[in-house]
Amino acid sequence: MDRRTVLKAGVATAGTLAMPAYLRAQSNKKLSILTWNIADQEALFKEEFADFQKANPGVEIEWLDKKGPDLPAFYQTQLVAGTAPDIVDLQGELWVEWAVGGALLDLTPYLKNEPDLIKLYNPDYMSTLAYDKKNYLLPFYISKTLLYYNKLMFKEAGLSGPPKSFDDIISFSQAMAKGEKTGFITLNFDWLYWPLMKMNGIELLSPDLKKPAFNTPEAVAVLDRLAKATESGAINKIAWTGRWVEPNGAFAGGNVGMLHAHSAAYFFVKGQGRWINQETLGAIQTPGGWSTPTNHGFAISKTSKNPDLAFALIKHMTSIKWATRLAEIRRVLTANIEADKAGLAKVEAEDPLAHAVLQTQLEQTDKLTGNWPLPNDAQVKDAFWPEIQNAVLGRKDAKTALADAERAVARVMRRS
Amino acid sequence: MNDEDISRPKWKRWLLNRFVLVPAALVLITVGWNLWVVTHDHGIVEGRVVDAAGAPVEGAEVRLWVFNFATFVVKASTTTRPDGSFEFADNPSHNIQVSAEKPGTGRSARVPIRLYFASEDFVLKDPLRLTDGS
Amino acid sequence: MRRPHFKLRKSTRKAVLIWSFLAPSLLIFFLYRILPLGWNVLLSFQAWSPMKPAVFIGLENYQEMLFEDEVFWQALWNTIGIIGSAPIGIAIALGLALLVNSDIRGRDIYRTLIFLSYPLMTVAVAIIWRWMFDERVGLINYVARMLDLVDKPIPFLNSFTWALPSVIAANIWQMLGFYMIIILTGLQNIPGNLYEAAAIDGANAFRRFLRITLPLLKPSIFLCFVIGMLNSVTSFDLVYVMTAGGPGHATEILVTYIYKLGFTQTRFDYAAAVTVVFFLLLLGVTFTANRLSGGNAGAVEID
Amino acid sequence: MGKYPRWPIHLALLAASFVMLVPFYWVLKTSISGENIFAYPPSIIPRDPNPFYYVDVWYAIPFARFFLNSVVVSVITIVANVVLNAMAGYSLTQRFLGKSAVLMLFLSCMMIPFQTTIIPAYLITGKLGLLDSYLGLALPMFSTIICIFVFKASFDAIPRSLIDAARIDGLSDWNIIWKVMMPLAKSAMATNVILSFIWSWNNFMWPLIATRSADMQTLPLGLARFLSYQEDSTGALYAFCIMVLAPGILLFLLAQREFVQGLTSGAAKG
Repeated sequence: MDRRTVLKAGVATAGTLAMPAYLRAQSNKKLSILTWNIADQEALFKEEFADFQKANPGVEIEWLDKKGPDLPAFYQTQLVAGTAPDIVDLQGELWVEWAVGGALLDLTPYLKNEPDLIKLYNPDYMSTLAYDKKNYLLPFYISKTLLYYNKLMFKEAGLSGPPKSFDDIISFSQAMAKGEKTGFITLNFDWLYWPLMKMNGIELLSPDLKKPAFNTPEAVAVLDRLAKATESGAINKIAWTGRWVEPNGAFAGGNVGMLHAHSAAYFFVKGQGRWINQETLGAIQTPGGWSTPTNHGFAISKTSKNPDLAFALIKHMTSIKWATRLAEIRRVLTANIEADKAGLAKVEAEDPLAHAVLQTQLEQTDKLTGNWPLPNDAQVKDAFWPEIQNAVLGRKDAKTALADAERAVARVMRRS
Repeated sequence: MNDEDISRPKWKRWLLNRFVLVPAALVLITVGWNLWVVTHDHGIVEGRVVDAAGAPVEGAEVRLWVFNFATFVVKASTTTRPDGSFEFADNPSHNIQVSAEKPGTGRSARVPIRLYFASEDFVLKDPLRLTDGS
Repeated sequence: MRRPHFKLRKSTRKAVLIWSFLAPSLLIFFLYRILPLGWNVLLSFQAWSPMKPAVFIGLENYQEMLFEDEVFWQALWNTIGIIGSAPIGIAIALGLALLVNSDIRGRDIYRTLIFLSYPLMTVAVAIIWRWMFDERVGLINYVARMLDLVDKPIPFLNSFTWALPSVIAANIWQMLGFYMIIILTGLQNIPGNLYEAAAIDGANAFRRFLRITLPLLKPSIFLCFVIGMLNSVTSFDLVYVMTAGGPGHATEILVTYIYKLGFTQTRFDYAAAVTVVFFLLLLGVTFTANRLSGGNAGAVEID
Repeated sequence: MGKYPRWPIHLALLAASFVMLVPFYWVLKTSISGENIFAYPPSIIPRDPNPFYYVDVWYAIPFARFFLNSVVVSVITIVANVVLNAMAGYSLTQRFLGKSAVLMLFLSCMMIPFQTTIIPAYLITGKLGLLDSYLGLALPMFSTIICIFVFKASFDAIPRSLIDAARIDGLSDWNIIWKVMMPLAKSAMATNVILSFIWSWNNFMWPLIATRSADMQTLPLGLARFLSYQEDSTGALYAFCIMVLAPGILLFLLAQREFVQGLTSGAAKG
């Protein structure tokens, strides 16, 4: 065979292989939706889409799902290429930067047109999805931190009830720690550990969100206590190093007294820990009642060719009917008031413990902390957190760590 | 590749070398396994329900739990025949549990069942035992 | 009269052929290496993000990187540390190669076993080693505690002291087989008569190794070093999965930092500046290594 | 070779092999253990071994589909690599103007880590209209510098006279390569096949960004998905590791002799 035929063959294969799936199915009435690591609900989504297509014939829906750490990378690349999905499921504070950057569509006008719509959703959670009075997301499913505790270990250590204050947390942990056993563990991503600071009256930033405000003697004291407790084994080191699986896994292992985590952790822990039942696991508000939400919401990309349709779809997916289904199947809360009522009712019948956990998510929703409407939240986080790690893991003393953190955060603030 | 290869006829050299034989073996295994699967995936789950004394229980409600995102949810339920036997015909999953309950007689523990492939036909060896009545 | 004319045409035909053979590869490299590099260089002098148009800001990014950004320096030192660890792996590999090269039974089996770790998917390798290093049920800690080497388990990947060495160990483990094969092949290319001659001159094994083996192995060792360095320095998957750069920035290397800057902090412009520096670093290291290994070494020989 | 005791060598090599193999065992053991894998102390021998984690993996993601994708992409990559690298390698054996420049270019290209070029690479692939397609996934790896040098080296090892003879017989360069040189560069080919297979099979970042639809995902993506997911803490993750690694290991074991020969002739010059 000579070069020419080879080239021909090459071109031919190229032709057949080249056409991307989503280009092949190009049509102006097409929606693409990118969800955040919830592939397990494929069946539900298919139903929802089918139902939506009944109401809007001729609409194609492309469903994409990426796992947590990869979603931002994927979405931004798509953004650069101008092929961003019409609808994207965003978590935590990630969306603020993109909203400010003009990647996301302001949904306020839509909500103005349909005044009843916003009444569907829990106002407190709704407020976490707004940036300077503009709504950019509709709540998909929600979750905030609470305190789980291992009643067996509490009994063993002769502790009567759950902790009522930061001091309790520390002293209880000390009481329970020995050998393999540690007293306390927390999730640390997305500011989930922040209630520990907040309950001691520590603020991250000045009220105008311009300057760091956390470098105070109180903060130093708190950080120092956390470091000492970690050193002594009262607080499990994994609290400061683990991501999701390690801390939850450790608590599920039955050797950790308290777990400070969001409600999503419950089912994982339950699945792992054979010891867990109503008598052995307690779930309460964190002392002080402060909690950090990790909410999921649907936003619409500015680049969307048919935003109205996109909005119709997210309205559809967060509607009472489908939010209820999600709440029942995935056993989460959706911030859709009616749906959560129904969901809780169903869960109460099947799994009272889960009900107790989810119930906490609807209480004290006015004391949400750890999410600041900052366009550069991620940069602040990356500047702040490593220094905290340095302190609690005993690499720097609390004072220096906070001073360094202050410098780093100030630098980020100056830049923006 | 080897020198002794050259002595053998060409077709043998092409067919009887590890680059052909190993993949061939793999293909065979795959085909065989799939044949086995398609002939055994009617999703039938059979078993019996007995009371504490070991006597078959009629009309007990048997639940089929199917794994769904970290928890098991009830997929189907049926009631036992006079001889205490029951049968599910539509198990879609590979990771299931069955439990039985009859008011007055008691309830059984949830028996976990792991299958080698989704909706594999399965017969429960020891019956579900209903205990602590009332 | 005609002949020079014909000659010329012949040589041009040859040139055309050569270049048309090179063209596809060159095109690929142009599209996926040169062009992106150019893009990075350009971007490094601008302020840009997927959401705001590019603005020329001169050297600001570089200033921040070099004078303000501690994390950059830490990532840089970690990267250099990993590069520095390559010789360790190579030394071990050299030892193994010498052993495997001896005329013992089952050498092929040993060779295969030792090489087995290289074809593995890095993501999987990272998962495997994360599991080996696990604080509670990792094999290493388990054995260490069985033998009472430690009183309490070492949180390898969660401690500032151990995290980087652990990652490096995993990396060496994966590269070892590859190093060994390269060196082995180098060894087998050393003409045996050299040794005989040396033996006759009464040089003992060690001297023979120093005088003959090492010098002649230079090219292979250089190749090991370059490929090994590139492999480990860009072993994004490994760090990303094993520690994600933590704790603190203890295992942050330039690649992971670049990735984070771009995709989690949306600072592609700044990331581009770091990329440029990274590229220059690699280039510098490679060509010094080339010099050290005697100019035209291995794959790099330029004639 | 002189007479010397063999057993120390065997001992050392056994130790080395052991170190290389233990991680495999540990993961394999975890992947077939029935027990809670976080139980301490971990058992050295798996308790009541069973294959159910593998079943879980199979149903947790569209494994067959991902597998197929990985295979297709790898095959495309391998073919392209062998052809392009052979061509490039051949022309590097010739003397021509600007050769050293080309060599320098290749070498400096090796120094550009792919992770840092994702966005432009993505845009370029988009311009070519190859996003979310097999070809688009394979394209960036169509030619690999190391393999070019392996080919170059093994071509250099071929006696000039042979080629001249062929040329006198009036074979075109194309035919010289395919009919005369390639058969002699079998082992270089094997090396090329294995290396390009390894690289494309293991590639993680690029498919992550360049694939859009779920049914274009490759195995590494499936594996990575496990990391941030429920299965993450069961043995399923490790079962998945084994399932993903098996093909590569098998291929290597099949072709390792040719592979090593390839590198031998390759490393002759580097």
